[in-house]
Amino acid sequence: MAHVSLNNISHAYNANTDSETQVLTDISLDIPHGSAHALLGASGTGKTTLLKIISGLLIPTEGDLLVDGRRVNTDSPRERNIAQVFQFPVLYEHISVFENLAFPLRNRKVPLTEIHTRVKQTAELLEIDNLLSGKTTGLSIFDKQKVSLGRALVRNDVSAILLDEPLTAVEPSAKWRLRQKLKELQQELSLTMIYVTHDQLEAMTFAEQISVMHEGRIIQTASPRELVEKPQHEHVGFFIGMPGMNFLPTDSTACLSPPKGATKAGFRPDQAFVSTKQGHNSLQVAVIDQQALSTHLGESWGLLTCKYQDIEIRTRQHLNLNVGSTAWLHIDNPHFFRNGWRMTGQAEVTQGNA
Amino acid sequence: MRKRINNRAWLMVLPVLFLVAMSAVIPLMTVVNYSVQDIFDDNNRVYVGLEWFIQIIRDPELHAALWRQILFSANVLAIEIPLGILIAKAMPRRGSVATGLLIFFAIPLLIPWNVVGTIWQIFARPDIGMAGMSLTSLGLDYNYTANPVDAWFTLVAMDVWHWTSLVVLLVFSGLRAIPEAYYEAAQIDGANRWQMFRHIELPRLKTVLGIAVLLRLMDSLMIYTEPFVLTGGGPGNSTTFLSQYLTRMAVGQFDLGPAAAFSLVYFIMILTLCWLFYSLISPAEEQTER
Amino acid sequence: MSWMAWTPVTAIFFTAIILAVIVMTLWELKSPTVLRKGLLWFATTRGDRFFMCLLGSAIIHILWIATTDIEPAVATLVCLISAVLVMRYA
Amino acid sequence: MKQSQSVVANSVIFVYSCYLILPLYWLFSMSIQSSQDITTNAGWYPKSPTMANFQEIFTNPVWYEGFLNSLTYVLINSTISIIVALPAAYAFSRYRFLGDKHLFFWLLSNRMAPPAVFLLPFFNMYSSLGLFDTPLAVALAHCLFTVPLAVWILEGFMSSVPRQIDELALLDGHSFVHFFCRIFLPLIRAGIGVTVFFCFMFSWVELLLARTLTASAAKPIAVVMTRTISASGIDWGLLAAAGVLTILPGLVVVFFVRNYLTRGFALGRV
Repeated sequence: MAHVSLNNISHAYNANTDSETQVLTDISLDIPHGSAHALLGASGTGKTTLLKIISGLLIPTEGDLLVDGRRVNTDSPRERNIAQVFQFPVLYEHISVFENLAFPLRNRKVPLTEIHTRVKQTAELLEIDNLLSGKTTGLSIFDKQKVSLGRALVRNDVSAILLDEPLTAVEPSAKWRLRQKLKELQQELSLTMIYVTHDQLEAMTFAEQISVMHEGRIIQTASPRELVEKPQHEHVGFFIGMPGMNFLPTDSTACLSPPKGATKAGFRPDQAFVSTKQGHNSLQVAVIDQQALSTHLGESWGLLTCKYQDIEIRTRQHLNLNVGSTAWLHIDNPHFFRNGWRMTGQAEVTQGNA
Repeated sequence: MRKRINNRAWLMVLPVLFLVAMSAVIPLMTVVNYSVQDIFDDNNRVYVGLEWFIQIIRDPELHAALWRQILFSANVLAIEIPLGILIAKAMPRRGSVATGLLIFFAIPLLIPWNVVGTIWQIFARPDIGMAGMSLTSLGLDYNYTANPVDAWFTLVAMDVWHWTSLVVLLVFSGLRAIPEAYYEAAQIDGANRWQMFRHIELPRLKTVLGIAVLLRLMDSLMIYTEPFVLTGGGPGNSTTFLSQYLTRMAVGQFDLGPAAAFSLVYFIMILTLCWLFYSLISPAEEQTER
Repeated sequence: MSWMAWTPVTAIFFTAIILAVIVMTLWELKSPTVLRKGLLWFATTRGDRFFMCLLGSAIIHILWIATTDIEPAVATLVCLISAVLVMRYA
Repeated sequence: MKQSQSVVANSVIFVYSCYLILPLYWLFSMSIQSSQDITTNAGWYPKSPTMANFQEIFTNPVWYEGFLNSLTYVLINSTISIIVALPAAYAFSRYRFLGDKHLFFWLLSNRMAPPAVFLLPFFNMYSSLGLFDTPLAVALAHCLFTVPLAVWILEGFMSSVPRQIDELALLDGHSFVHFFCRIFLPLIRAGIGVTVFFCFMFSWVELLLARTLTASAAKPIAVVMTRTISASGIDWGLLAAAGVLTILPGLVVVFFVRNYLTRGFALGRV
């Protein structure tokens, strides 16, 4: 396993032509040995392109890719020793599971006896040793993905394993089992894994560090907890959390005493509550919906949706108000954002310092 | 998901059945009837048993035609299938260039077969043909109407010209159906070009290649019109294939009985070959769920 | 229909085949066939084996005529035996 | 490495293209020369181009009627093939029924039958039906191989439409006929296009049956062409001009289905 770092990587398709399209801008990332890292973002934000650059299927137009400090920009995928698991199981259907697992080893001219022991070991690790002699057709997608994962694990020299939304095609009931297995293996073997997903729950349960991507940039890299508590960018706040962060423009909420230059105030559903009492810096809102999530001692807890001017706001609280009534919204220590980026205290977070 | 069993589906197949019965079963029965009789006219025919079959099956001229036929089909398949794969692999996978090439390559397939013969007749003649004139001016003694070897070469060149495109189109569409991720996975697994072809493309092309071989095998075994126009089966009998022989017998000499017996033997041969091939390529697919 | 040039022998021949097909159909309706892997390299149904018998008989006759002068009726006998074997073991 | 590979690829395409185009170029070049020029003054390009051959074809009824006859039976054939093949293909793609696989192979085996086998019975059958020398006879005879092909291709396309669509539509209360015509057919229109292309192709290029089943009135263009041999030898220019014209309909059809062509091939299964 190895330490993967990306320094100021940018990529454009059809570079230096009229139809040049920039897909990645100034990506810097440091993934230490043995860590589980997630790339999180909606589709079309350049996650897969970034993965291809790491695996060597694409050569970035700018920047450096270092594996253990060695620049590998132009190395072929074969030379990089990186493995990948795809969205849909990619297997060689005409050969047995055993041969599928042995394929990367055979390509690297590993001696036959070693191939046998390594394949055996890997299969036991993944609990697919009973499938080895059979063909890959007819396996469930869950098993197929395990075999694809096995193709990555079978190489002991692999520097990192890339996972491109590996749970997409798996049957819903098996999703958590596979995720569990992945996490288990990652920790047990201290593998460097880079996991691409658009599902924040997957990312948060899997990774130690998460990079949130938006429009070809990484807008924040942090631990799951930090992402929730200190979103560096409006988009992170909005994207992470169920539901996401609420935003109010500062020009109509002077009562929150925003710092100079702030354009928006953001707060999570549990950073605010609505009640019938007016506080000293509360906002008047109309309650429009209540959604109960649990009941405790006869009181319902859940999500409350209210409307301030035209903006819908959700809070997580006791549901003791009537839908349609007017009430007061109390906000506890909101974050302030300027041009999208969060302001820390009075100082503004500088761009790219994520 | 399994298909539902529903024997009423037969009703939907009935029109096809009726039409094909009209154009295949009744004629085939008629051929069987002809094959056991000596027919002079409608009301004057004699039952001769298996006489025609014995005569036909032991006919040395027919044996010669059969060997020529086998040699020709083998020749043509051995050239067209690899060549078709090569060209399909060389084509750009997408874009307007690919579409343009496809239309262009499809042209020979859409030319009436006798016109194909005519084109090659015009093209290869030593006096007025481009190829013929070029070969002659290079000092080669080329004349496909007089020299059997030249005729054979011309015929194979013509068939390759005519039919390779079919293989190209089939293989190309098969290649295009392979998801990009397979190539990426193989690259990451460290496979080289040959291994990618061997382990990704070839297995996924199995079905289309099967169809290509089957179609080319059937059609080359039935070849009639093109050699009829180009060489007329000559010089001598050097390019007389089974269909030529049959047509000459049936239409030329009006030997209904022997022609019918020959037809049946011919049909059974092709049927057996195709059935063997069909059962070789289809069983794996039968049970796979999609 | 005179152009079809029927003879009693061929009429019997086709009637026999049609009857056989009908019998096969009824048998199938009564007890549906199971895909079975026998001596051949692929699994066959009862209908497949029946088809192989017919085609095989034709080929045996052709080869018989091509190679020997013995009465073709003997070939028919060989066909019947091989048909039973195919139906049973293929 | 990538660069050198594409040079090899491009040269393969280039060589093959030349191989395809040269005979066609020669045909075209011949078609705009007079017979006299061809036999006495042959060269790499036409020295005194003339449209006389084409003029002859467009003004002589034997020639242009040949064209019309061919187009007529091709159209009749395509129509019949599509109409009968649609329900059959649907049955094969959606249901299992007694003997379905054998039926399918039997249909295919008709595609394998050498047309020469059927010459005599066809001749006698259509004569006794009074259809001899009509386009309908040729169209019906060509159904022998176009119908199995149409069933085969359409079955492939239909199988790629998920079966849930049928069930949903029927649950929504559409009648089967309404569902089939209004919902299902539009879904597979690409397949229908490709099928028409193949029916057209095989019917248009066939000569043997067409020649046997026609005498004078319904004589197709391909047959007219075989009769350019007169006492003074073959009129090469005229033959070439007719050849050029027979290529055009095919080009028109392939142009219309160009985007579906590869899909049609990919879905066709044995």
